[in-house]
Amino acid sequence: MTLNDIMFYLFAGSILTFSVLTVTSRRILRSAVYLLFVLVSTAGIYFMLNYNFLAAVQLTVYAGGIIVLIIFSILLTSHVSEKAVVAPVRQQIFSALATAAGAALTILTFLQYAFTPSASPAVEANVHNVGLALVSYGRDGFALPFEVISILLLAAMVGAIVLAKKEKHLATAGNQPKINPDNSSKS
Amino acid sequence: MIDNIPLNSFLVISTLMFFIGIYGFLTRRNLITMLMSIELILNSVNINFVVFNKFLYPNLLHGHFFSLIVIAVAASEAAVAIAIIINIYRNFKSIDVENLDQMKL
Amino acid sequence: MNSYAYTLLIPLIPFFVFLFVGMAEDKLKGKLGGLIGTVGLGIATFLSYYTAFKYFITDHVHGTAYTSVKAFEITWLHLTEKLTINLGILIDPISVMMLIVVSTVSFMVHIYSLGYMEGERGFARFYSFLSLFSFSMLGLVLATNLFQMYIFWELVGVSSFLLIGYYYEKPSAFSAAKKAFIVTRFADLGFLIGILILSFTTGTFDFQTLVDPNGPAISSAGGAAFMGLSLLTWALILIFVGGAGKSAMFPLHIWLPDAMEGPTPVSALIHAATMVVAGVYLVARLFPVYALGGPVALEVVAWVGAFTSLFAAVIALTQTDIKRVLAFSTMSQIGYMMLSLGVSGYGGEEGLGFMASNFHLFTHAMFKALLFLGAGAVIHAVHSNDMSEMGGLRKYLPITHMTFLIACLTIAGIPPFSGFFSKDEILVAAFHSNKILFGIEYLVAGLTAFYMFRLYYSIFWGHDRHYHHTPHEAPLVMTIPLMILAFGSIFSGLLPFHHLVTSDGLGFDSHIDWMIAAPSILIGVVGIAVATLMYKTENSRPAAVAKTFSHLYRWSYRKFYIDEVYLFVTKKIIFNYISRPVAWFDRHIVDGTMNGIANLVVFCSFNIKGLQSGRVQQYGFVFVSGVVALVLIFVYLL
Amino acid sequence: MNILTLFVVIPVLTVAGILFTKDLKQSRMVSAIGMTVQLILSAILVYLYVTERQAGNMAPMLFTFDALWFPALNIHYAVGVDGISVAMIALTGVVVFAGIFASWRMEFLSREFFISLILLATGVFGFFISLDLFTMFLFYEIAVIPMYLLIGIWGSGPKEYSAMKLTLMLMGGSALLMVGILGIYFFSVPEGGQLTFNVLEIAKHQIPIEMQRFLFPFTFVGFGILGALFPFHTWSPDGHASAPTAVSMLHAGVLMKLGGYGAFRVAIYLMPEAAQEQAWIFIILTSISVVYGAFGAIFQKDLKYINAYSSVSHCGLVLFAVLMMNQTAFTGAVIQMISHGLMTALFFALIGMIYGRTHTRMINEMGGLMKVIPFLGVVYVIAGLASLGLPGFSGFVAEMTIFFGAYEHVDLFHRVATIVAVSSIVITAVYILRVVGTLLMGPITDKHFLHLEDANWYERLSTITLVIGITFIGVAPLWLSDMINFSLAPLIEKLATVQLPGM
Repeated sequence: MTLNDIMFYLFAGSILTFSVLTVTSRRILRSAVYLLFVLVSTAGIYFMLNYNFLAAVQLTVYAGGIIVLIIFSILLTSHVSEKAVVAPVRQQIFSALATAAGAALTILTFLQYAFTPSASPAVEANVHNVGLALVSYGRDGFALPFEVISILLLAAMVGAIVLAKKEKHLATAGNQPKINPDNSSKS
Repeated sequence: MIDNIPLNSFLVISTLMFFIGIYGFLTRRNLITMLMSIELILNSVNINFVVFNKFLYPNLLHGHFFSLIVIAVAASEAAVAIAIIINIYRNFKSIDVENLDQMKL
Repeated sequence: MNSYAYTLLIPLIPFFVFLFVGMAEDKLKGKLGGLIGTVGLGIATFLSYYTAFKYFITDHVHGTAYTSVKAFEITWLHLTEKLTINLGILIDPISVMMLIVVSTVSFMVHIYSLGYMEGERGFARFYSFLSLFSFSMLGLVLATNLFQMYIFWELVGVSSFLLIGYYYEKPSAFSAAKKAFIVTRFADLGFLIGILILSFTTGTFDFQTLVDPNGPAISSAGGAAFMGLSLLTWALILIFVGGAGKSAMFPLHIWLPDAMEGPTPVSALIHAATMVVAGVYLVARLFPVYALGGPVALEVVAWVGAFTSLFAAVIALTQTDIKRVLAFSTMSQIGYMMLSLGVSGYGGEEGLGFMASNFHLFTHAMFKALLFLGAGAVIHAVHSNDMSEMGGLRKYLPITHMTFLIACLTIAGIPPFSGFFSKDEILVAAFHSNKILFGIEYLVAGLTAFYMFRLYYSIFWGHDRHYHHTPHEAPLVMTIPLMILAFGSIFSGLLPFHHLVTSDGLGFDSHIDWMIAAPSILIGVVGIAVATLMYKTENSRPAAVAKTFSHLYRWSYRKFYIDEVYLFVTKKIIFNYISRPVAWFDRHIVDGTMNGIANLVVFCSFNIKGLQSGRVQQYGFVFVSGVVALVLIFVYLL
Repeated sequence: MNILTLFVVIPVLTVAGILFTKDLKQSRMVSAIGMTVQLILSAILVYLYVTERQAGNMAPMLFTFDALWFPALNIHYAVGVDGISVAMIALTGVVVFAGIFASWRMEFLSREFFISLILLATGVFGFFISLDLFTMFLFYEIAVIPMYLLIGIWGSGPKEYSAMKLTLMLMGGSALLMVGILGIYFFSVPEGGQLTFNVLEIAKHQIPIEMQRFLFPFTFVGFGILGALFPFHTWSPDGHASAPTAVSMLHAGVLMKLGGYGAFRVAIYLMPEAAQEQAWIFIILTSISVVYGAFGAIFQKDLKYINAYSSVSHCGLVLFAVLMMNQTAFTGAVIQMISHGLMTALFFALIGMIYGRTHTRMINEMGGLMKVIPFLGVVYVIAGLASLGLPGFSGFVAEMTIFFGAYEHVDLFHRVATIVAVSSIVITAVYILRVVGTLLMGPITDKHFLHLEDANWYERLSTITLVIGITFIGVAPLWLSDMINFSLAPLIEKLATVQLPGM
C-alpha cells in the first residue's frame, strides 16, 4: 500500500462520508459545509490525477464561489439554527431503494466491462497547454465552447440579477393604482 | 502516480456520489439542499469525465475541458437557481418544495 | 279544351286578392280590403256561372254523356318515373256543380261580412283569409288529380285554421282552431297513406284515368292483401278517413262544434256549405273506383254516414248554443250525403244515390249557409250565441225571421222547398238498398224537423228577454245575401239534377216516389208539430221530457262524452305516457349515456391527473425508478 | 380563376378584411358585403350550371379544377359540382347571408365573432365543392372547429358545457369518419394502382365487399352524428340552445346538412353494396329519429329546444330518405335538406329576435305576442306552417317526395317504416301549433311585452330572404327537382348494377 493508495482511499472515504452527510444532515448550513468538504476532496482527486489546473478551478469556483453563494442564500432564507423539514419516512425508504438499486445496477454494469487503459503518451495538462487549447480553434481547440460559456455566464449573471431584484411595483403597489391588471397578476 | 489504482475504483466513487446526490434530490424538502444535491451529481459526472480522459485517452484533453465547462455551467446554474429561490422565498415566504405546485393548475 | 282555359282565372283571382290584401293589410283603410275581396270574388262567381252555363247548356249535345274536360294542366313535380304531380283544372259535372256552390256561398259571405265584420280589428286580414280559402276550395274542386286535391285539401285546412282562429286573442278561439287543424291533420294522414297505396297500386294520380271503369285503377282491385280486403279497398277506406276528417264524420267530428268559435260568416262558408262537404266531394270524385273497385269501402262510407247522421241529430236536440245546433245539424246532413253515396251503385238508375247525394249537397249548401247567416244576423242583434238569451225576435228582425223560417222548412223536408226533393231522392236510394239504413234516415228526418223548429221557436217566438239594447234588423248588405240564399233554398230543388250530375255522365229519368215521400213529409210535420207544442210558447213540457229521459238528455247534452275521451287520450295518454317518457328517456338515457361516457373520461383523467401532482420530487422518483427499471429490463432481462 | 374556388376565396378575403376593421359597424359592413357577394355568386353559379346543362354538357361534375397539393399521399385540391352541390351551395349562400343580418347587433367581440362565423361558412362552402375526400374532410373540420368558439364565447346558458359536448361529439364523428375515409383510400383501388382520394375515381372501382361491410358503418355513423342520427343526436338540443342566433342558424341550417350530404355522397355512393345490406339497421334508427324527435319536441318548453328536436326529426327524415336508395327518395332527401335548412334557419332567426325582445325563451312565460310584434308573429306562423308541411312551402314538396320514394319499395319492412315516418306529420302539427298558440296567440301575459318593437330593417331583410327561399321552392319545385334528378343518374346506375343475393 503506497501513499498514493492511502491518499486515494482517504479522499474517496471523505467524498462518500460527506456526500451522505450532505444529503442527510438536518441543518442546512452544515450540509453546505459538508458539501464543501466533498468538493475539496474531489479537487484532491483531480490533483492526484495530475490535473492541477482543473483542481485549482474546482477549488476556486466550486469550493470558493458556489459554496459561498449557497451559504449566503441559506442565511438569507432561513435561520442558522433552523432544522430542515424531513421528508416522510416512506418517501425516504422508497428513494433509498430506488437509488440503491440504481447504484448497484450501474456498478454491476461497468464492473463487467473491461476498460483497456491506453498506453499512448499522456499530454501534460499544465497551464500552458490548457491556455493554448482554450483559445485555439483547430482540431483539439476549444475557442468556440470557451466563447459560448462566456456568453452563458454573462446571461446567467444578467438573469440572476433580474430575477433576484425586487420588483418595483411590488414595493409601490400600496399607493399606486394598477394600470394594467392583466400583466401584474403573475407575481 | 495513480498507476496502481484501477479505473473502476474511481467509477464506483463517482457512481455512489451520483446516487447519493439523487437520493438527496428526492428526499430533501429544502430547495437549497436540493440544489446542493444537484451540485453533487454534477461533481460526480465531472469525476467520470476526468477519469475517463486520464485512463482511456491520455493523449487528449477533451474530458478535462468538458469538466471545466461543466463547472462553469454549474456556477451559472447555481447563480440563477439561487436567484429563483430567493424570488420564491420572497413570494411564498418558504422554500419548501412541497408548497410549489402552483403550476399544476 | 282550350275554350275553358279562362277557368284558370277562377281560382287565381282570389289568390291574387289574398296576396295583395294580405301584404297591404296595414295600408288598406276602412272597408277597402273587403271591397277588393268582394269584387274579386264577384268576378270569379260570374266566371263560374258562365262556365256552368257553357258546360251544361251551350256545349252539351243533348242525349250524350257529359264528358270531363281538362281545361289546363302543368307539371308541378316529378315524383317517380310513373307518378307526376300535375296542377290543372278539370271540368266535369260535379266540379262545375261544386264551382257554383263554392262561388255562390263564398260571394254571399263576402258581401254579408262587409256588414257583419264592420269595425273589427283586422278587417282586411279577414278578407285576405277568406280569399285564401276561396282560392284553396276552388283549387280543390277543380283538381285534375288526387294529389292536387291533397295539396288544396291541406290549404283548405290551413285557411280554415286561420279563420277559426281569427279572434286569436281569445284562447278558446285559438284552441278550437288548433283542434280543428290537428284532428283534420290526423285524418289527412289516412288520406295521404291512402294516396300512397292507391297511387302505387294504380300507377296514376289522374282522376280521368282513375275513374275510367275500364282503366287500370278499377281493374287492379285484385285479391285479398291484408285482413281479407284488397289493397285497393284499404286505400279507399284510408282515403275515406281523410274525407271523414274534413267532413266531421264520427268519430273525427269533434272539431266541428268547437270551430264555431270563428266568426259566423266563416262558419257559414267553411263549416256548413263548402269545406265540410269536401269529404263528400272526395268520395263522389272517386265514386267509380269505390263502386266498382271497393264495394266494401263504400259500405263503410254508408254506415259511417248513417251513424253520424243519427248521432249528430240526437246531440242537436239538446244543445243551447244556436251555432252548435247548426253545426250538429250540418254533421247530420253530411251523414245523409255520405249514406247516399254509400248506398249508390254505378251507372244509370243504379246511380240514384250518387245523384241524390250531390243534389243534397247543393241544396244543403244553400239552406245551411242561409241558416248560419241568419244565425249571424241574430247574434249581430243580441250579441249572444245562447238560445236561452233569445226570444220573441220575430218582431225586431222580420227579414231574418222569414228567411230563417224558409230555411227551417227546407231542412225539414217540407215541399215545395228544395230540401224535400233532395232528401226524398236519398230516402228512395236508401230504401232500395238497405232497409235498416232507410229506417235510420227516416228517424233522423223527424229529429231534424224537431230540433230545427226548437231552434226556430226559441229564437223568434216566446217572450222578450232583457236585451242590452233593442235588437234591430241587420243592414241591407247582410239581408240581401239572406234573401238571395232563401231564393236558392226554395227553388234549387227544381233543378234537373238527374240529367246533369250522374255517376256515369248520362242522364236518367227520375220521379218522386210518393210511397216514400208522403211518410217523409208526414214525419217532418210530426217533428214540427212536437216542436211547436213544446217550444212555441214557454211551458214546462221540455223540462218534463228532459227529466223523464234524464240520462239520455245528459249524454246528449254532453255530446256523448266524445270530447272527454279525446282529451283523455291526447292529454293523458299521448302527452303523459308517450311524450313525457320520450323527453325523459332522451334526457336521462340517451343523453345520460353520452354524458356518462364523458364522465368516465373525466373520471379517468382525474385519476391520471393525480400522477401529475406538481411535486418535483415525485417526478424525480418516478423518473429514476423508471430509468432503473428500463435499464434492468433492456440490459439484463432482454 | 375557377368559379368554385371563388367560393372559398371570397370568405377568406372577407375574413382578411374584417381583420382591418375597428368596431362592430365596420366589421358587420365588411361581412355583409362579403356575404352578399357570396350570395350573388351562388345565384350566378346556379344560372351557369343550368345553362351549361341545357347546352348539353353531360359530365357528372361541372366546373372541375384539380391541383395536387400533397404528392406523397396523392391528395388533390379537386373541386367540381353537380346539381346537388349547386343546390346546397345556394342554400348555404342564403343562410349565411341571413345569418349575418341576424347578428347585426353582436356587440361583444364583434370582429372575432364575424371572423369565426365566416370561417365556418368557408368550411361549409369548401366541403360542398370538394371532390377529394381528404380535402372534403379538411373543410369539414374547418367548419366544425369555429363552432366551439362561437358557442363557448358568444353563447348563453351552460355554454361551455354545450360547446364542449357538441365539439366532442362531432369530433368523435370525425374520428369514425377518418377511419372510413382512410379505409376507402387504401382499399378502393385494386392492388398496384395509384391510391386516390378522388370521389369520382374511387367510384369507378369496386371496394371489396368485406371492407365495405366494415367501413360503411363508420362512414355512415360518422356523417350521421352530424346529421343528428338517433341516438347520437343529443349534442343538437344543448348545442342549439346555447348557441347565439346566427350560429344556430348556420349550424342547424347548413352544418347538419353536411351529414346528410356526406352520407349520401361518400357512404352510399362509394359503398352501395354494404349500404344495401346494412340499410335496414339505419332505417330503423332514422325512423325512430323522425318520430322520437317529434315526440321529444312536444314536451319541451324552451323555444330553441323545441326547434332542436324538430331538427332531429326533420334531419332524421333526410337520412331516412338517403337510405331508401332510389331516385325519388334521394331527390326528396336533397330537397328536404334545403327546405329544412331554410326553415330552421328562419326559426332560429326568429327565436333570436323574439328572445332579444322578451329576454326569455320559455314559451310558458310568453303569450299574445302576435299583437305587439305582428311582423315577427306572422313570419313565425309562416315558418311553423312550412315546418309542418303545408303545401306551397318547401317542406311539403320535400316530405311528399320522400314518402313517395320510400313507398316505392314493395316489401313490408320499408312500407311500415314509411308509414311510421309519415305519421310524424301529425305530431309535427301538434308541437308547432302548441308553440304558435302559446307564444303568439291569446292575451298578452306580461305587461312588459306591450312596448316591444317590431322587426327592424335588417331583421326583415334576414327573415324575408329565407321566406322567399321557402316559398319559391314550395311553389315551383320542378326546376330544383329536375336539377337534382339529373345529377343522380350516375349513382342510380351504380346502384342498379348492385346485385346482392337475398335482397
